[in-house]
Amino acid sequence: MNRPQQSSDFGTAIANCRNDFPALKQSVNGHPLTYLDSAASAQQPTVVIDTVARYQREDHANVHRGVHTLSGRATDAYEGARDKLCKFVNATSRTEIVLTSGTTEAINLVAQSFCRPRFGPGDQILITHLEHHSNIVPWQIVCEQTGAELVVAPIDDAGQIELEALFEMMQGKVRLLAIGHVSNALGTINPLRQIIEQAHQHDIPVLVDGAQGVPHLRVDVQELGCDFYAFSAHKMFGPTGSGVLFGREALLEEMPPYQGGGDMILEVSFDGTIFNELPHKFEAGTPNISGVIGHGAAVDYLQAIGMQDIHDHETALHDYMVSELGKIDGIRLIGTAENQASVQSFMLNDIHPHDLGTILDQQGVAIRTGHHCAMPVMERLGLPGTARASLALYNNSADIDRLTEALEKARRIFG
Amino acid sequence: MNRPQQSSDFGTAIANCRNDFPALKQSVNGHPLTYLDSAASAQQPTVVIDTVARYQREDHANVHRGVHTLSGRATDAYEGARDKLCKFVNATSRTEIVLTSGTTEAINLVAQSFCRPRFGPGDQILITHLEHHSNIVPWQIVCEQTGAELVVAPIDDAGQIELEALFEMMQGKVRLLAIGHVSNALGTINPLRQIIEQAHQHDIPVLVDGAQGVPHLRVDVQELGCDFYAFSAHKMFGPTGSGVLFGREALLEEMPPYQGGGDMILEVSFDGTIFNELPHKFEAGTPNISGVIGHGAAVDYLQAIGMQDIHDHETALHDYMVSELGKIDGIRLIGTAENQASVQSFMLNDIHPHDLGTILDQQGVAIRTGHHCAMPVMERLGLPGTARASLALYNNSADIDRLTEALEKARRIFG
Amino acid sequence: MTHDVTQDAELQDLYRELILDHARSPRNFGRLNNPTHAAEGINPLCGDKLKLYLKIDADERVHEICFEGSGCAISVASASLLTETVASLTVTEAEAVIESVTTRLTHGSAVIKNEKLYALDGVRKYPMRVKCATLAWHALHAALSSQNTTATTE
Amino acid sequence: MTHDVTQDAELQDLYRELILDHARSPRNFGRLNNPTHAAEGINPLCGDKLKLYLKIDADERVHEICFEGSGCAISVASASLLTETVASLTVTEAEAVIESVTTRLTHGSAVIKNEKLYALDGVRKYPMRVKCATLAWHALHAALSSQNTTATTE
Ligand SMILES: Cc1ncc(COP(=O)(O)O)c(C=O)c1O
Ligand SMILES: Cc1ncc(COP(=O)(O)O)c(C=O)c1O
Repeated sequence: MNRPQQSSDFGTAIANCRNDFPALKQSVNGHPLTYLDSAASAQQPTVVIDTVARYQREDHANVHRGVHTLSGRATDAYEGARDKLCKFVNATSRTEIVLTSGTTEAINLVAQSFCRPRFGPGDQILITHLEHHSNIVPWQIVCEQTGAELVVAPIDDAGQIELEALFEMMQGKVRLLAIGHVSNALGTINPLRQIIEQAHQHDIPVLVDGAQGVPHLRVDVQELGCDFYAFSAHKMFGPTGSGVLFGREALLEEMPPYQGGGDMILEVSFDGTIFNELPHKFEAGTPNISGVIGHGAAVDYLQAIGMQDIHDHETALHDYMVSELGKIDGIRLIGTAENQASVQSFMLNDIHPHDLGTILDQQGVAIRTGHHCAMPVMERLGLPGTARASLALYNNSADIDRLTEALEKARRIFG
Repeated sequence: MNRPQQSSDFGTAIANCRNDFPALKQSVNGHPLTYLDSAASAQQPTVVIDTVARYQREDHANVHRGVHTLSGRATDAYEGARDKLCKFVNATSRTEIVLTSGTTEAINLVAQSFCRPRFGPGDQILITHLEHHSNIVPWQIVCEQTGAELVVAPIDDAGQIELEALFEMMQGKVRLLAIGHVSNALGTINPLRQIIEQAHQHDIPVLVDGAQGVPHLRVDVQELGCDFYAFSAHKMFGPTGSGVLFGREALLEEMPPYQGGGDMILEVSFDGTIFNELPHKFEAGTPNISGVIGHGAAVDYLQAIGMQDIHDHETALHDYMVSELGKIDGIRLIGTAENQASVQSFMLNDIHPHDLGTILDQQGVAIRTGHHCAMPVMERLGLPGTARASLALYNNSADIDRLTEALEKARRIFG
Repeated sequence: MTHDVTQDAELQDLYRELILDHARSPRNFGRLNNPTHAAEGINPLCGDKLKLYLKIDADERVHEICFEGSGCAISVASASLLTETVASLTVTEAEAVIESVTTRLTHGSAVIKNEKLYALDGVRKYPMRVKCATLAWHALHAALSSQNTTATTE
Repeated sequence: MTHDVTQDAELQDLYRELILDHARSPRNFGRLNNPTHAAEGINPLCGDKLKLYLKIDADERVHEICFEGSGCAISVASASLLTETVASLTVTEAEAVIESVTTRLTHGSAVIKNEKLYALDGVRKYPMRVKCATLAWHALHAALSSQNTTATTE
């Protein structure tokens, strides 16, 4: 496998985009930083950092409630970001874009506002063995609260959901399917359209945990047909503390508010309170205004490059990584799904991933090691954890080369 | 009343601090900005803006889960901010500092994790007529869910809680008192120590909504004796999307987690999940890392100036404002508590506050108008809303002068 | 101080005499006893709250209309002007006026038959106040559509 | 490449032969049938999970000790070294060793009687790995205190 030639293979936007990320220009432990941990949290381009800082320096005030100029500017910027996010996932209407603190809160919101009031003993919530803790624990909690049952579709050794088993389980009393778009531990891209179609044939609404979908794939919630789609800004080059729950209007309408507070009400009196309209009904208190505005800037950034170019770049780079890793004695790839995003888990001999992480870090290579908040995946594969290199639009083949060099050194140390 | 002479009356730190706030250097509608809306959201000093931007440019990665250098730096900065916040309110231990998205989420957390599992019909939650919607609606929701009853202590015409009535109501079956530190609508500072002492004599735990306490007063949760204290970064010159729930360890220990997800667990399996220790049990998912770090920088900033100096400065300025407003024909002060923070509501003749807001904004003066998310206060006082000028450490007497000039013009227009 | 003069002029363009007059002495202010149509408009931002009452007979014509509630000068004046304008129009005609007024306020182009309503034009320079001016008109639309729900400006 | 040489040296300081040896062939690895004391140590960061089993008789002396579980080289080696060190000490002596080891690893000053344990010193340059080295010691402390709870590094 040849090194992918960034500048010729792909648009110049993506070839040059690494320069947009100031964090990548630093040295760590005396080596140029090789950041291969974007699946945990991505770096931000200057334009996002600057948009947030400029907002703070020039336009900040509380939103929605003010008649003065700054409040107007802040509200326009904040609601403008909602519009961008609406287009980004192609929702039908901005009322379907609920702004949350992240994927985790978005999923908890659905567990508490959608499931808790209507599920009970005999009902089932269906997930898969591939899920991140944030797409497991909220359902465990609501099952505990309601008496509903959590059922889990199995995965195969490559890290793919066993579709027949999944479809079989839909025959039961499943009242919600919650499933990831892309596995953060193994990179598997799930065949969502097929799965959602099947679920809908059984009238099962589907929540997609899109935390790892948005950085890699063009997401179109109408094309997917999903009922909820949750994602975080910080995985897509935006700030921490901001995320989105897309929900179909008809479902959101029926759901009671999640939290109470300012902004989510039309009228408060001690006799009773009238809740605000969508999406504000679900947004209690002062929101993360600067975070949401930064999230909007990240959307602009991604769309200027183009999700297709990003995907092509990452696919080529992932292929290169897999081939280079394959040349290292004792490497074992974990997660070998046919359809995989640029997230790769692996083991090197019997070196514990945590030790690998330290040795690589000493050479400026940042990977994630451990269970990746997906303990059931690890348990299923009989591993204490893995080493994981995750690629984003700003990585290049030199990053891969430094990774493999560093792994060779680890092999030498552990002899 | 003479103009307070900032530079002589107070330490130079506070005299010069206005320069630290870039937002205040701009013109709005052709006039120098006069920002009198800090109670809604405060401006940020350069050091907070820069701390956040530098973090993003140099140190960002996900926290807690990583073995590499950036993750270590991010975790140290994030947990370091928790330590600062712990000291800021003088909590006994950092395990008592739960990081939330803001005051509103902190209060909802207590409603859902403390009240919901243990309250039922016959139990009462006691609040006051002075509360912000964020300290009303979460209790209405949990009362609806559990059958508990929300009871409301009255206020007098000056905007002060009627203490006798409040103490009387404690005789009942009150199982929680939730009360503001400082009223955002009227500025009233509640005599918390006395109230909390009384409540504790009846074994009633007390939650303090401290959103408006932290920017103006030195807060010492041990001295106050409160059981919970909630506040937001953005009201104290930090970023949006970050806040704190202080809770006494013994109470937090007993409470089930609020949200499920990454970071709040020790071990996840489909047979059962072991939750993490305090405070992580209550922090699900990737937190608002940059927001929390910015919050920590805001604490440093405030402490370098000193809460006592801030309080003295604001008191002098508030006195000046009250006296200058008093010279305007037709001004009626709303909220005249004996003990008042630098937050002042008022009416001018029968001009609707919203019209006042527009006319002042046209002259660069940013005030808040409306119900201030405290509709019950407005209803109690028989007003559709008020105009509110709120002062922070960066305001000066020139701001007050521009306010009164602008009000004179409003009077002329509405003739 | 040329500056201040311009601004005074702008503010006076917003708070024209006609607006101030209607705000101070709203026409058709009060409550109908047996309305055939009614709707409420709420602007949570500033606490404006208006109720519109209409009597529309079989001829599909507005025979009586009045409003009550409280709000800023712009929203009250707008509601007051609305009642004057719509009284005795047919439902179809009324819908056409709603359409042209709201379009004019938000996009600034539509022509309005009733010239008095141009008094609201000053609002267009104040995006945050447009909602005040349109509130009554949204409520009227809700009332005519027999959506007996509350109209809000959010 | 002097640079790389230093770093190699540093890494080799962390992964000393003794550490690698104990990690590869942990001593006293296994399970006790009827332990008088036991505790679990979990490091959620990297998934280290150790169980310590002890037999302490009336003489307040550690008669048997072993551990099982999985973890990184540092945590396994540390646990292995721990079992060697603590075997046949009194409870009081064991507590003193725990104290000096954890102090040395976190503050870097305390003197340790058993020289082998200095092999853990390399960890001190890696703050994120100190928790791995101390995990077994925290678990031992928990076991001795008969706090039969789980010790974590958080
Ligand atoms: C007294 C009071 N309580 C609670 C809140 C809610 O704070 P936040 O919107 O930051 O959650 C506010 C501010 O909006 C407030 O002024
Ligand atoms: C697949 C997946 N789901 C959910 C989450 C949770 O996202 P967050 O921590 O931003 O709430 C993550 C990332 O941590 C993830 O990778």
